[in-house]
Amino acid sequence: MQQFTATVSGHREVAPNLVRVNLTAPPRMLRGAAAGQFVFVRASNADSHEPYLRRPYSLAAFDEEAGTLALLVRVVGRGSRWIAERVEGEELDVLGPLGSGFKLDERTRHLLVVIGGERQSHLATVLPLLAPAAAREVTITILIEADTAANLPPPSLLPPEVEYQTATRDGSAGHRGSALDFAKNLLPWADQVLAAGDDPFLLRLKQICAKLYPLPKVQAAVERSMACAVGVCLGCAVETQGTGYARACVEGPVFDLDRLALLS
Amino acid sequence: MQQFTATVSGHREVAPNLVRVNLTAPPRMLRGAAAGQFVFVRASNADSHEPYLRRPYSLAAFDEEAGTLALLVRVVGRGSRWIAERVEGEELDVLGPLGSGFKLDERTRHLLVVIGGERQSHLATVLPLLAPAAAREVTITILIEADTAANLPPPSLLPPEVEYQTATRDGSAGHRGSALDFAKNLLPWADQVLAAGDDPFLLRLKQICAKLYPLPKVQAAVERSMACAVGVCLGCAVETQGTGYARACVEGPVFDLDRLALLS
Amino acid sequence: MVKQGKVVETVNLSVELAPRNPHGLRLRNPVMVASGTFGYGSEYAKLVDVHRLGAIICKGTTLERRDGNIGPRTAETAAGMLNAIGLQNRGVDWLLREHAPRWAKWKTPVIVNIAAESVAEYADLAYQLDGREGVAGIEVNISCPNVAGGNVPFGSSPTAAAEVTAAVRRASSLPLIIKLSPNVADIASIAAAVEAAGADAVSLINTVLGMAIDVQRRRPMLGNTFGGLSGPAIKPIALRLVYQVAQAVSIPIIGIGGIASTSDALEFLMAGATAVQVGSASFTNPHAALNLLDGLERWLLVAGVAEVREIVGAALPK
Amino acid sequence: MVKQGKVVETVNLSVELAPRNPHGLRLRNPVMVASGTFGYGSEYAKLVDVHRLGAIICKGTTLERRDGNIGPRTAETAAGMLNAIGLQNRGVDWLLREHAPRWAKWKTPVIVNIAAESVAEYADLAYQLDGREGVAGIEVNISCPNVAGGNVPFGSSPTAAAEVTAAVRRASSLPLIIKLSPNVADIASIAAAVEAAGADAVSLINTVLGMAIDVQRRRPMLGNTFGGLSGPAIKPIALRLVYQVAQAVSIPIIGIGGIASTSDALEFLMAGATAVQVGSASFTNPHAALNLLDGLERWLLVAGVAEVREIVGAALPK
Ligand SMILES: Cc1cc2nc3c(=O)[nH]c(=O)nc-3n(C[C@H](O)[C@H](O)[C@H](O)COP(=O)(O)OP(=O)(O)OC[C@H]3O[C@@H](n4cnc5c(N)ncnc54)[C@H](O)[C@@H]3O)c2cc1C
Ligand SMILES: Cc1cc2nc3c(=O)[nH]c(=O)nc-3n(C[C@H](O)[C@H](O)[C@H](O)COP(=O)(O)OP(=O)(O)OC[C@H]3O[C@@H](n4cnc5c(N)ncnc54)[C@H](O)[C@@H]3O)c2cc1C
Ligand SMILES: Cc1cc2nc3c(=O)[nH]c(=O)nc-3n(C[C@H](O)[C@H](O)[C@H](O)COP(=O)(O)O)c2cc1C
Ligand SMILES: Cc1cc2nc3c(=O)[nH]c(=O)nc-3n(C[C@H](O)[C@H](O)[C@H](O)COP(=O)(O)O)c2cc1C
Ligand code: FES
Ligand code: FES
Repeated sequence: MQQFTATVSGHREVAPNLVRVNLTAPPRMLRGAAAGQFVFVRASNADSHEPYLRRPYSLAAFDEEAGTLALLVRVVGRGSRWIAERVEGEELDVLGPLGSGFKLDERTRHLLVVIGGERQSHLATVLPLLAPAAAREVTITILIEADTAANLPPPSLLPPEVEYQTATRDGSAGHRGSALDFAKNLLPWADQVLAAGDDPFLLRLKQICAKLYPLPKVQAAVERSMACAVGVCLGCAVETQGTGYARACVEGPVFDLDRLALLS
Repeated sequence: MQQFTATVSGHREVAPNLVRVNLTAPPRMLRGAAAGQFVFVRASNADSHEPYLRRPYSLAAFDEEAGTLALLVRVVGRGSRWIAERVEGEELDVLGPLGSGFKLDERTRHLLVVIGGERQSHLATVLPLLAPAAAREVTITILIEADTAANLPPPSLLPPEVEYQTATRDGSAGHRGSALDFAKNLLPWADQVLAAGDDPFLLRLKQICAKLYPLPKVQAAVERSMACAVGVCLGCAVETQGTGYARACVEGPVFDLDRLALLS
Repeated sequence: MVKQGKVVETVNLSVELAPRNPHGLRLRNPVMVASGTFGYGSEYAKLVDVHRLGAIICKGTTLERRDGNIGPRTAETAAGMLNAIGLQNRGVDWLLREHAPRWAKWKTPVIVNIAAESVAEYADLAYQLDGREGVAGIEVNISCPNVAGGNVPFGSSPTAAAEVTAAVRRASSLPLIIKLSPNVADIASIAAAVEAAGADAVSLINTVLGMAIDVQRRRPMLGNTFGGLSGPAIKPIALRLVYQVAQAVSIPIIGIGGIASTSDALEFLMAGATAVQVGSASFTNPHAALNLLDGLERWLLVAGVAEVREIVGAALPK
Repeated sequence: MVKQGKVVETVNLSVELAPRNPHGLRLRNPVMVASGTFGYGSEYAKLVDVHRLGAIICKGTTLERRDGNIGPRTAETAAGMLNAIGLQNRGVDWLLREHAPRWAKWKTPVIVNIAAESVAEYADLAYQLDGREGVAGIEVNISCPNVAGGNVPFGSSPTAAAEVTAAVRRASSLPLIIKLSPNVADIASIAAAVEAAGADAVSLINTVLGMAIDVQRRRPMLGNTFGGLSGPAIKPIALRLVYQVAQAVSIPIIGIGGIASTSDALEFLMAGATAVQVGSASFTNPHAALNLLDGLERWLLVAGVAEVREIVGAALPK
C-alpha cells in the first residue's frame, strides 16, 4: 500500500455512464498488484470536505513496469462523477493497491467469470487477469447481466479469446433474464469460478452452487461502503460463516464464496 | 434582483492573485445596476455543500445593453479561488445586482476616491462609475494603498483621465505609508468623496474628516460577511450612529460615512 | 428491495398540522420555509413564487424592538454556518402593522415565530397575535434563555417547556407549534411534555450550539462567542431527533435541519415528519424550497404514492 | 489586529497531559490520533511515520471479544460520516498479548481506549491494563450504555460518569483520560464531576448521535439505525464544548472533533485544549495528523510563539 499522485493520461466513455480513466503513477507504486485489488481515490479538491470519504475503485488494468493503471468508473453519484470528469493532466490522490485480489489457480484450464448485480463495472475486478490467463491457454467464459443492452460493458474491453455471454432483464440484448440462468450449465464445466456483484446476486449464485456436486470453487468479490480501506475503521464488515466479521478492505474484497454468510 | 446563469467569457490575472473574470448574462438581468452594487455568486458545483455560502463580489464593470459584467476577484480562500479558476464557457450561478451603490452627485466636479485596507479589490466598487464620470469632465483622483507594490491594482484598470496615487506600506511603490497620508490635503479639494475598505481604514478616514471644515461628503462601501445578501438573515449588521443596525446587503454596502459607527 | 409503486396520476400533497385545533392548519403542501431564513416573506418574493410554498415562518418576533448582537454575526463552517443574530426585530406591533395585513391577502399561510425571556412575555405575544388577520399560527422558539430561571433555555427542561406551552395555549386559540432545541440530552421527554401541555405540533430542530475561532486574532469569530449551527452539517442530528420524537408523540412533527433537496425532505418525512422547513439552504439557493417541492411531487408520482401522508414515518420501527 | 510575535528559533511542542499523576503523560507534541480511526497503530505504519505522532489511542477495547453491529456500519454525510461499528474488538487479553509488547518498543506512547457496560467491567479492564508494558495510559469511553442504569449512557449524568471515573482510578494508577460524550445538555458539570473523581484529563468529543435514511429502501441507512457523526461537520459543536469545559475544569483537555488541518488544531488549542486528536480525517488523508503537526510548528515559529502551551486557551474570556 502506498499513497501517490496519479496523473490522468486519458479518459473515454466506453458505455453510457461508464468511463475508463487511464492513469500514470510514479515508479514502484503498483508492486505486487493483483486483479480484484482496488485503489482508494479522493474525489474532491484538497480544500473541500465534500464528498468527505474517498471512493474505492478496482484496478481495471495495471502495468507494474510502465507505472500505468486504469479505472472503470460507473457514474452513479457525485464522487464517481468528479473522478470521471478529470481530464488529461489532472492529478488524483490515490491510496493503494489495497485488499486481497483473485487467486487464479495455475492448474485452471476452464475459467468461468460471473458478473451481476446493479452495476456492470463489477467486471473491472477481473479485467487485469484475463489477458494473462488467455495467454496461458485458459479457456475463459464470462457471463454478465444488465438491466438493458446499453448498460452492458462493450466486448472491446476484453481480450478476443474470451467468450462473452450476456443477459439483459428487458431482453434488449443476449438472453432475457439473469446471467445466473446459464450458470447452472456452465458451473460443472469450470475448474474455477470468479464472481463479482452485489450481495443478493452472490447469494443466488451460492444457492445455485450448493445444489451441485462437486461444489464449484468460487472466489467472489464483494462490495461494501468503505471509510478507511486500510482495516482500521471496521466499517466494511462482511459476515462470514461462523468466524464473525471480516473486513472487505483487507481480508477481501475477494473471498471464497463458501466463507460468506450473505443476506439478500 | 434576479437569479441568473452567467457564462465566463474570459479571465485574466491583472496582478498576483487578482483575477478579472468577464461574464455574459441573459438580457435584462442588470437593469438599473450601479457602481458599488454587488452580485452573490455560488462558489461550488451544484452537488457540493462546500463552500456552503455564496460569495459577494462588486460589479467591477457592467453593460446593461450588452448583458456583460466583470468581477475583480482577489484570491484569498477557496471560494475566490474556485471562481477565479472558472474558464471560458463555464457557468456561474449569480444573484444580483444587490444592495445600494454609490450615488454620484451631478454637480460633482472634483471626485476623490480613497481605497484602503487589506484587499485592493475594494477598487472594484468604484470602477464602473469612473469612465462615465470622466466623460462628464469630472476630475478624478484615486488614492490607493497596499502592503507592497505587487499588490497594487495596475493603472490599466482605470480610464486614462484618472489620476492614480499609490502608497505602499513597505515603500516599494509610490508613497511609503498609507493612502490616508495624502487624504488630508486632497479632501478639501474634493466636492465628493467615495471610499471603500475595511472598517479600521474607514474609521481612520472618518477621524481625518472629522477635523475638517466643512465636513467632506463621503460615501463609503463597507464589507461584511454575508449569508443571504437579500436582507433576511440580518447577519451583515452595520452599526449606525444612533439608528441601530443597518444591513450591508440592502441599505449598504454604500453608506454615508457619517452614518456609520465604526470599530477599529 | 426498492419498493414498486402502483401507478398514480396525481399526488395529494396537502397536510394538516393542527388536527386537534378547531381552526386547523391545513397546508397545500408540506414544504415550508424556516424562521430567520426567509424574512417576512416579501424579500424573496421578487425571485421566488412564494405563493407555492406550504407555509412561511417569519423571523422571530419579540414584544419590543430588539437591536440584536454585535457582529460578526455569521461565520461559514464545513457544510454549514453559524449565526448569532440576537433576535433583531422591530417588535410585534410593527409586525402586525406592517406585515400581517399583506399576509392576509396571500394564499400561503404565514406562521409567526415568537421569542421571549419569560413565560408572561410569551403569553402576552400569543395574546396579541390571537385572532389577527394574516396570522395563521404561532411557532414558539423555546431555545431562548429563561431570565428568571438562571438563563437556562426554556427548551432544555420538560417543565419549563410545558409551562411556556400551557401559557401560550391559554392566551391564544391559534394553531400552536412548539419549536424544540437540539441542545438537550433527552428531546423525547420535552416533546411529550409540550404535547401534554397543549401543543398542536412540534417543529425541530432549532440550531445546534457551536462556535468558531479566528486563529489570526486569537478570539471567537462571532461577536457573541457562541452561535447556532445550521445547514447540511446538522442534518444527521436533526433526523435522529425527529426519529426519536416521532416515537414519543402523536401530534404532527415538522422536520428542520439541513434540508436542501428532495431526498433530504424524504428522509425527514420517512423519519416521521408530516412537513419540513427549509432554512439556510435558501441562502445558497433561493429556489431550494420550491425545487424540493417539485422534486417531491415527481418522486411520489414515480414511486406510486398517491398521498404524501403515506410515507410519513415509513422508516420508523414497525 | 494580527498579533505580532517575537522572533523564535525553535518551538517547544511538548505537553503534559497528566500533571497530577505520579507517572505523568508527557507527549513530544500535542497531535494524537483518535480511537477507532487508527486501529492499533500498525495498520497505517507502512504509509505514515507513526513515531512522529504525539500519541496513539487504540480502538476501543472491551473485556471480552465483541463481534460488532450488523452492517451497513458507515454512511457518508455532508462534510462527515456516521459510524455504528458496535465496538468490534477481540478483547483486552488479545490486545495485551498481540499489541502491547510491540508498543513497548515504540517512541510514541499508546493509550488504550476502554469501553464497558458496567462500572465493575470498567474497573476490571483498568486493573488488567495497570502496569503493563506498552500501555501509557487509559482513555475511558463513557458514551457506552449503562446496562444496569436503563441503558442510559454513563456519559450523560455527572453521577454515573464520576462513578466510572472513581472505579477506574482505584483500579489503576495509569494516566486516566475520561472521554466525554457531546449528547448531553450540560457537559461542564460532567467534566467537573470526573475531574473531582480523579480524572487526569478529559478528551472531547466523542461522536454526535445521528442517523441517515435510505430513501429508496425507506429504512435507516445503518444496520444499527443510529450512528455517531464525526468529521468537519461537528467541529463547531466540539469547539464550543471544549470552550465550555475549559471554563469548568483545570485538568488538561484534549480536543477532538472534525480536526483536519493546522488551523482546526489551533482553534481547539485556543479554545483551551492542551492537545488534539485527529479522527476520521485520517481516512480522507492518512497524513492528516502529521501534516497538521508540521503546519503547527511552522505557524508557531512564524507567530513567534516559543511554547505551544502559550496559545492554549488564548481565545477564552480574559
Ligand atoms: C472494493 C470496491 C471496488 C469497487 N470498484 C468499482 C469499479 O471498479 N468501478 C465502479 O464504477 N465502481 C466501483 N465500486 C463502487 C464505487 O466505489 C461506488 O460506485 C462509488 O463509491 C460511488 O460514489 P459516488 O459518490 O459516485 O456515489 P454516491 O453519491 O456515494 O452514491 C450514489 C448512489 O450510488 C449508490 N452506491 C454508492 N456506492 C455503491 C456501491 N458500492 N455499490 C452500489 N451502489 C452504490 C448509493 O447508494 C447511491 O444511491 C467499488 C466499490 C468497492 C467497495
Ligand atoms: C459587498 C461585498 C463586495 C465585495 N467585493 C469584492 C470584490 O469585488 N473583489 C474581491 O476580491 N472581494 C470582494 N469582496 C470580498 C469577497 O467576498 C471575499 O474575499 C470572499 O468572500 C472570500 O471568499 P473565500 O472563500 O475565497 O475566502 P474564505 O475562505 O471565506 O476566507 C479566506 C480568508 O479571507 C478572509 N476574508 C473572507 N472574507 C473577507 C472579506 N470580506 N474581507 C476581508 N477578508 C476576508 C477570511 O477571514 C479568511 O482569512 C466583497 C465582499 C463584500 C461583502
Ligand atoms: C440566520 C438565521 C436566523 C435564524 N433565526 C431564527 C429565529 O429568529 N427563530 C427561530 O426559531 N429560528 C431561527 N433560526 C433557525 C432556523 O429556523 C432553523 O431552525 C435552523 O437554521 C436549522 O435549519 P437549517 O439547517 O435548514 O438552516 C435561524 C437560522 C438562521 C440560519
Ligand atoms: C469508525 C469510527 C470508530 C470509532 N471508534 C471509537 C471507539 O472505539 N472508541 C471511542 O472512544 N471513540 C471512537 N470513535 C470516535 C472518535 O475517536 C472521535 O471521538 C470522533 O470520531 C470525533 O472525531 P473526528 O471528527 O475527528 O472523527 C470512532 C470514530 C469513528 C469514525
Ligand atoms: S473500510 Fe475501514 S476497515 Fe475496511
Ligand atoms: S447578508 Fe443576510 S441580511 Fe445581509
